[in-house]
Amino acid sequence: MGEVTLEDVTKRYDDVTAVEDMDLEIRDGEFVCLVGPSGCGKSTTMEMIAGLTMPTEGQVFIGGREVTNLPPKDRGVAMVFQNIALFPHMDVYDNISFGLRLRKYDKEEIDRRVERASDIVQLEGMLDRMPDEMSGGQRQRVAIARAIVRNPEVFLMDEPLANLDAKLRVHMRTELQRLHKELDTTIVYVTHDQAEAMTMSDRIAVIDSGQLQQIDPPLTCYNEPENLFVAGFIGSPAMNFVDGRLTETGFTGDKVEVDFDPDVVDASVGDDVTLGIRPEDVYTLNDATSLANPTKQIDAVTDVLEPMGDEIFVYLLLSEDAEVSLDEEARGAMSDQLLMSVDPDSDITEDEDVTVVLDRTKVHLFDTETGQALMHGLAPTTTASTDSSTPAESDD
Amino acid sequence: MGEVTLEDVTKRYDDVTAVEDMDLEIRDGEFVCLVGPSGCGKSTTMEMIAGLTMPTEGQVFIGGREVTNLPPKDRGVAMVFQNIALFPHMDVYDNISFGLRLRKYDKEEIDRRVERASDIVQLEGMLDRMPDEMSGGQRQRVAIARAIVRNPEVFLMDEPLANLDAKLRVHMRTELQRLHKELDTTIVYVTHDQAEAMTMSDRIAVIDSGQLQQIDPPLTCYNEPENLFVAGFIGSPAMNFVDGRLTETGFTGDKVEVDFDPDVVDASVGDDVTLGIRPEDVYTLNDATSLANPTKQIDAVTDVLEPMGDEIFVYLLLSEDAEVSLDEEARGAMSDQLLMSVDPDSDITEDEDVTVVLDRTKVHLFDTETGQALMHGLAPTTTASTDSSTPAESDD
Amino acid sequence: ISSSGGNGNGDGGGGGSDDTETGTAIDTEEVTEDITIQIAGDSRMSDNIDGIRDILHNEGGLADNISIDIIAGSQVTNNRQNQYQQWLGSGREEPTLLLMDSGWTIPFIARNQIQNLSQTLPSDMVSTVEEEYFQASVGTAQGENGDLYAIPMFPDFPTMQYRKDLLRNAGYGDSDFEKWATESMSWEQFSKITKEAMEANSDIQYGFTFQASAYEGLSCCDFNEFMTSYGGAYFGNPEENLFGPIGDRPITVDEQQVIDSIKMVRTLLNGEDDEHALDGITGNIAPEAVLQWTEEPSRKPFTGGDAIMHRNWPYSININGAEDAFGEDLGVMPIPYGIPAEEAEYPMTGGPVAALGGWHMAMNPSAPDRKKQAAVQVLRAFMQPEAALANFGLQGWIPPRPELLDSDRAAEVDVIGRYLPQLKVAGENAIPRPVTVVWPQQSSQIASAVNAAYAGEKAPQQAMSDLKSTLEQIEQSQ
Amino acid sequence: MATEQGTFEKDGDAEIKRGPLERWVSTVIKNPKRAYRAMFYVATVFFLITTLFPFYWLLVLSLTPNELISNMGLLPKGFNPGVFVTMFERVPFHLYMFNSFVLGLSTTIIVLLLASLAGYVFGRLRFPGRSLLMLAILAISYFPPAAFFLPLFQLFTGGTSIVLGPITVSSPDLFNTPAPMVLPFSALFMPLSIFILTTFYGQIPDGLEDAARVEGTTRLGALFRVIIPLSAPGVATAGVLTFISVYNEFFFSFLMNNGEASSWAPIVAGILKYQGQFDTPYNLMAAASIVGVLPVAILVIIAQERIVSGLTAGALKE
Amino acid sequence: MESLTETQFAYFLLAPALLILLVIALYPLIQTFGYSLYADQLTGSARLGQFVGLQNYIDLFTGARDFALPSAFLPTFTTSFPFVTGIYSSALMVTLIFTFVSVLFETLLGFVQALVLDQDFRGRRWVRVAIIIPWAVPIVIQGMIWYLMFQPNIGFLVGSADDPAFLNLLGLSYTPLRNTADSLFLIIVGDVWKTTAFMALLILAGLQSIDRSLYDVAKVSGATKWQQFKMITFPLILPTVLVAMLFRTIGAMRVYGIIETMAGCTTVPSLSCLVVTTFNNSMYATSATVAFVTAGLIGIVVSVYISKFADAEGGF
Ligand SMILES: Nc1ncnc2c1ncn2[C@@H]1O[C@H](COP(=O)(O)OP(=O)(O)OP(=O)(O)O)[C@@H](O)[C@H]1O
Ligand SMILES: Nc1ncnc2c1ncn2[C@@H]1O[C@H](COP(=O)(O)OP(=O)(O)OP(=O)(O)O)[C@@H](O)[C@H]1O
Ligand SMILES: [Mg+2]
Ligand SMILES: [Mg+2]
Repeated sequence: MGEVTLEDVTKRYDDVTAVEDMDLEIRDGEFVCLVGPSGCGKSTTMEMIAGLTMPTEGQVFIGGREVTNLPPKDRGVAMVFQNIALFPHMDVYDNISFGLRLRKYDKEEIDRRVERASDIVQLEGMLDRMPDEMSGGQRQRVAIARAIVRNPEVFLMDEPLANLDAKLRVHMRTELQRLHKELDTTIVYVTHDQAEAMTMSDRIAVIDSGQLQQIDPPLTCYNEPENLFVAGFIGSPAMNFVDGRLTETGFTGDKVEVDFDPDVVDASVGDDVTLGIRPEDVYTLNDATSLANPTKQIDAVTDVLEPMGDEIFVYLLLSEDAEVSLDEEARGAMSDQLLMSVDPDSDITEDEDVTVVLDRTKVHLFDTETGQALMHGLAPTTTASTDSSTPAESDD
Repeated sequence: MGEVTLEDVTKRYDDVTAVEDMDLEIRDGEFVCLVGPSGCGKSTTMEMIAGLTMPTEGQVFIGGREVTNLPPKDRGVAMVFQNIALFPHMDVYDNISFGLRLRKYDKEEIDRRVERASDIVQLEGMLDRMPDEMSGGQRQRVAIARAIVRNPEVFLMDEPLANLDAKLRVHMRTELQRLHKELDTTIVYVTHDQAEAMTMSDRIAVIDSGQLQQIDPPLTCYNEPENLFVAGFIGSPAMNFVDGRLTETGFTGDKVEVDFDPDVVDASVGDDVTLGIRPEDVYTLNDATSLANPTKQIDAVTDVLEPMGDEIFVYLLLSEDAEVSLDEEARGAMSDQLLMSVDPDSDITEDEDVTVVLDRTKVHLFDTETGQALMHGLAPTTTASTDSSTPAESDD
Repeated sequence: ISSSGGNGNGDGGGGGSDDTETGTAIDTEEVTEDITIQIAGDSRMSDNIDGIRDILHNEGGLADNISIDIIAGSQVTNNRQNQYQQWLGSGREEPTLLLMDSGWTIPFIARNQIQNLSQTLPSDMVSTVEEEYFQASVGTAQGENGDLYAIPMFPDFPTMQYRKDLLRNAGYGDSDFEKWATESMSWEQFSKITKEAMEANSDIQYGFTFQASAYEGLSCCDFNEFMTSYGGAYFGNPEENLFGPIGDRPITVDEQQVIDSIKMVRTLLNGEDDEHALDGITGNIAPEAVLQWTEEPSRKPFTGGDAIMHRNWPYSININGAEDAFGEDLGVMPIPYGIPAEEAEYPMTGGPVAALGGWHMAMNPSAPDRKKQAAVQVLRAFMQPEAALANFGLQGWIPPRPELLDSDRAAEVDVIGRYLPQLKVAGENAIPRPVTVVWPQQSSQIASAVNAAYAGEKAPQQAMSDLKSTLEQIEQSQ
Repeated sequence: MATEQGTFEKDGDAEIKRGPLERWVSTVIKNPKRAYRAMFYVATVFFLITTLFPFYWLLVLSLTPNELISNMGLLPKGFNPGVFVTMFERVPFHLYMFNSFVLGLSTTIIVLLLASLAGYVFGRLRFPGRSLLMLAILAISYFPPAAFFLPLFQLFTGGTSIVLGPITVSSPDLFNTPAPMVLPFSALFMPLSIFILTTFYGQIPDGLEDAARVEGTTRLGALFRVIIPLSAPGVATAGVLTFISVYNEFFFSFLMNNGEASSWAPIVAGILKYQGQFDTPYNLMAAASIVGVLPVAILVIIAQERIVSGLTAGALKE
Repeated sequence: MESLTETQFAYFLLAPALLILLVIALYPLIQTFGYSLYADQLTGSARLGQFVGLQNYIDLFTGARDFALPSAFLPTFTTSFPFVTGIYSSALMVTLIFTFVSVLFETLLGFVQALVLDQDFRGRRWVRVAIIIPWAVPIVIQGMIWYLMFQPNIGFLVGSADDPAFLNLLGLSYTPLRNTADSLFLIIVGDVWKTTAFMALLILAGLQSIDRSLYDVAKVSGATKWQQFKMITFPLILPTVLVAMLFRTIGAMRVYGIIETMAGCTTVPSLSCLVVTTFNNSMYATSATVAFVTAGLIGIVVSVYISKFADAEGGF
């Protein structure tokens, strides 16, 4: 039915390769999110599935049928466009019912469906507005409604909720999930919202520079990113990376050391490796009491505090001479900075000396050069080797 | 300089009132976020400040000068449009430099500034692309660059980061903040991203149905929302609301009771009141050990679990007969459901009986009818002042 | 795809029609079945269609089974010529009869596109035409071989109209008017009288209005008249050379008589002190505007009461002589002469000449035989003297036989009936344009050259010798 | 923007009541909008006078009895409204108008249809031979109509035959029918429409066509449902221009029929019908011209609603 | 149909238009070109219907065919162009002057008219009709209007030596329609009067198709009205303007009707005048020859034009 398969698909514009050698298998009824940095080729991939763009190379299958040269109308897809693309000469009703009218549904059926769709996107009572009389979010909702009135085999949604407020977004999320369950259609979904990707999708496909990096269930991507790119991309705020080397005792960075048996990873002692740790897995000594497997202690100074309401982001400087930098991205990549998330009740202040530890079981290790993941989560400290959970094992 | 003041501003379209009687004072150099549900009038407000839309009533001041009838070009504003609106016939360089060329800056200055701006938005090397050769996010970045090359008194940014991925968004956030500091301009910013609003703004203006609900620093809005709307709107996931009545003993709902002296609130015993509690302030008994001021225990059954990576959202059903509903919004408003956020390490499972408590100091109380806040955070329980360790005790 | 049929517009453009027989005799028996003959006429004919039918059946004796239909072709004569060219050139069967301007009938004859009537009509009809019709008219309906290709329907001769009332102010009276009606005056006398009248009627703007715009009307008519009245000619002896042989006839536009006529006009326009004035002519009696005038614009001031003398076709006599216009105050005389006919070098020149206009009826050679047969009956009906006179009354068609102008019935015709003697003089002195296949080209060259010479852009001598060489080139083309 | 134009309009009336020139000049310097408005009114009045004056002159001519047309001033000499009746008595002018209207309309429909397809192809598709074809089509308009006439006349009067082996098929005789006018008009006026539509269709954002295609239209469907409606100004303009061109045409109009109203002769023939051998009833022709222009005025009034429609707003976020 | 390749699809859609152009335009042109290779004189050495190859073209260029063409009115105009001589060059001169001046003014005025019509004001629809309507006037009528206005003793725009009219004082002769220079001037005025609407209509359509939100951006960026025009409006309607100018240029180079009805082809002989006059004189070969040479000349002008604007147009 609704399987979508890309085989070796490449799309080149004159001098840009938007998508490169992409192999993607989406199962029938699956909900897959495409994520990746701006310009990485998500929309292009969607357009190739829809048939709006012809791949330069490779083939596209939908429902097991090759559709590479089939026009969009014969592919059984509905799409929410990133640029919304409402028909400016039609009112909301006509925009939403466009596809149904093309298929000559009878009037009542159309009315029924339009009503239902506009209900879902909360646009009741706006059916006779023209697109230019609506707000950005309302237009986007029309675009969603236009797609969901139909019963296609595959939904393609390119950032359908980008212009909606958090509440509506949560609502729409649920509605889309409900729809997904009800119709049992395949959904390919582009989003920049981590929460969306995490909660809605069966699998997340992470794309970078036109290349597929990883396609896995959300938590796998979160907990076991295949490479530095995925690790850094999934999760907000991003994972902390600390550069160092693999030594006999484990990981040795400038300020951070984590000890483990270097044999458990597929790299030689002396190789450059990067250690990754998510902000929520960094603990102050106080909070670390409940932590079963802390690493060695790390001394740091708090820099900026960003209270987010439900948590506070604390920027830690590892070396005293580190310059205060506002560039968060730079921070994340630098070895002498760490981002930590603490409870909003915490009494931590700026420019305070703190000692932090990392959760050993949440530490990631990557080959600095290739970016490939070497290990996710260290076994509990060697002393606790009898414990059953040795993720290192599964990693080799 | 860059103060922006709206006085009694109303904007009516034929049959829609987009903005109603808005009084808004934005100080010079302030960074104010406008937030509110889709269609609430944010863009309209921006357009009136920019001079693109004439208010039906009221006056607009910029820098102390009345500008209500001044054309946009004389108002000293730069704007990022929600619909991006790049000039299709100009390449990226020309789009970005448009405002500078209008002002006849000399070539080097323009080059310098364009380079800087395109650096900030990470579009180096794309200066000679045409808009239709770029991805959605890239276009949006051009739009941002087009605004920030100039040095206006006021920046108006309407969801400038909506189409960017999380990482880039964080980067842009920092850049915009840096710019704000450097240029010391006033920034009015529309966003649907809570994190953006919380971290960037000096104050958040919450708008609903064209009316200003609250304008306050982010944490004030988060912690002391003036009314039900603000409480429910700020914070993601949204605050839990439980309907009940004010009784002699405090708040009495179907399943939830919180006791306090009813005299401390400006309402009479017997009034309908709504209790609000954020998901992160709901604790299982286990986690509540550290809690100084818990409320009475509440029995519940876990329903759906939503793992988010850095936390898990747990949906709790308070009454056994409550139907499982996927509609999160409905849940939030219903009295027999609660959303709780727990640590990702938590071993909580679905359909498990749990007992939860609320953090008394984080409980909000609202007049159900008017929606006005009655109280934010209860005083620590009178009896438990000496003994903090037994939450159960403090509960009677 | 191949082009065939028709008269081969295709093969090199235009009208070699060897495959259509225009000269076969047709059955002249009367047709008995009901048949309708389509005639390409003009709007005046179609306006009067009922009257014409009556005339043909009553006066002309046309059998009742033959009826006619009229297509009102354009009155812009060029357009009509063009339409006919397409119809006849492509061998269309309709219309059966075509009303043709005597000014361009000959090219159709030369291209073999109309029926040779000498070969096909009963000889009595042909001889009637050849013997009894205005000779000048017949000449424009004959081929090089002398055969008749069309029946003249009506001739047209310009005359000089004048305002008796204004001339009375200048001391002239009915006796003068009576004399002038048949005894033409010289241009010298004419200009003097006009001048006197202008002086006697100082509120009148113009003395003499005529047509000198650079158009066919100048080369065919106005200039032709002036030139001929001074004894000049385009191609030497008109009796011999008017209709050919092309390339084998002298070109005489640079002769002194012709130059004199131009000088005369320049004097009328610019006065006696013009560099190229003609002695004896009183100057300054015609406005410069004539250089841009064709018939109607030149008539407007006269009809409007702003001019004393006016040269024009008979149609304008009907207008100007109407009761609500000048009525009896309208005087008509033949066109003045430059030199008397006796003094002229060439026959047909000198004296009170009048350019010949008028229309003929020709037959479409591609028409089906039945229709041709019936068309012969129609032609015969038109030719009946009574029918011609009735048509004079109905449509103002001047009868094509001079003798009919003397008839009482003609004199009874309103307005124009008063001026038949003058018309007769004009008709007897009519000079046709030298129409041949190259005439259209020559005509436009002549018109430009003469207009330029009148306007003073070129000296008359120069203009005419230039014109001569151009005409020569056209004659000798290729 | 609407608001701005709204005020524009309101202030327009107030302007007239304003005081002396200097005061106005100084306000202009302060507020250049006034200068724009003034320029606007000056331009409008200027254009109205220059374009309408000849029509007024036509009216003057028509109301003046023909015999009095000489030394005309700016007012009619005499007043003869009966001319508008006479003109129909002399020539069945309404029939000629009807013919013109039918010819114009059918040509316009054919042209818009075919040029739409071609405009879509040239405006939105890239394919080999595109530029060459466009130039070839353009080249057709280099030739005067006379260059097409003779072969077409033969074709349409049955003078052209195609030999197919043993059978020879003659082209049908279409003289005095609309076909020999409508077809050449279509071919001769099509290049302009193709070019107009090419530019307009080319400017419609791809996104909208994409959306329509995903919704289930074919490319052609998208053309008719989205691109053409959004190019309404261009389509309407191409239509009006074509229609008026037919109305104006005088070469084929003249030679492809015998000039009778019953033979589909158009308005040009009708007007010339008034002309006599020598006499020209200017008043009737003027009256006929005024009447003859009316259908076009009506057409323009109808079409202008389409010509004015900035429809792309609100469609796209890009 | 949808499964055709883009190229196939393109040609498929073009087929109907190409078919009609092929039969109704190309076929006759080929035939007509054929005519131009035959003699069309009833006299002279090469008689009607005889194949003469390119002789007609050679004759045209050498001036040997001038006799067949309406004469050039003003001898001063007979100055030769490098490649054509005689009357043809005079006609070319007249045509080029006419084309350049009238297209220039039509474009400028049409632009201004379109800008006026683009405004929203009360009564706009009537102003629009008024401005467009001259274009709907049949040429015959337009010729009559002008002819009568400039006819001495009828129109009020010319007078006589005794009673000069306003325009005469400005240098217009008393018989302007028999004078090539004056006639050309009046014909240009007449053409501008009539055809400006064509430009205005097209440009207006271009204006109406611009996405209005771009103006919002420009305004906020600080653009004055003029700058908005220069940087947004103008570049966006340029393709339309170019199409309009292109077709006006071609149309102007084929000017005939207005000349014939106003002043006559003898007074102001244009290239098309030569074609039509010879056509009317049944000199079909000469007519075809002139038509093809004229089309060639227009082609040259157009290619110069296109190569100049190719980038801006982006279409060719
Ligand atoms: N031209 C118009 N005509 C009628 N109603 C309009 C028009 N423009 C906007 N509105 C209405 O005004 C209200 C406010 O619109 P506005 O664009 O300000 O919303 P917004 O807060 O920006 O919403 P969003 O977050 O969806 O962009 C909306 O309900 C919208 O439908
Ligand atoms: N028509 C085109 N010509 C040239 N390059 C193009 C064209 N369309 C897209 N690209 C490039 O291809 C790449 C992929 O574009 P695409 O739209 O797929 O990105 P995306 O992943 O959707 O990004 P975003 O999140 O910003 O929307 C981008 O770098 C873009 O600049
Ligand atoms: Mg995209
Ligand atoms: Mg908005």
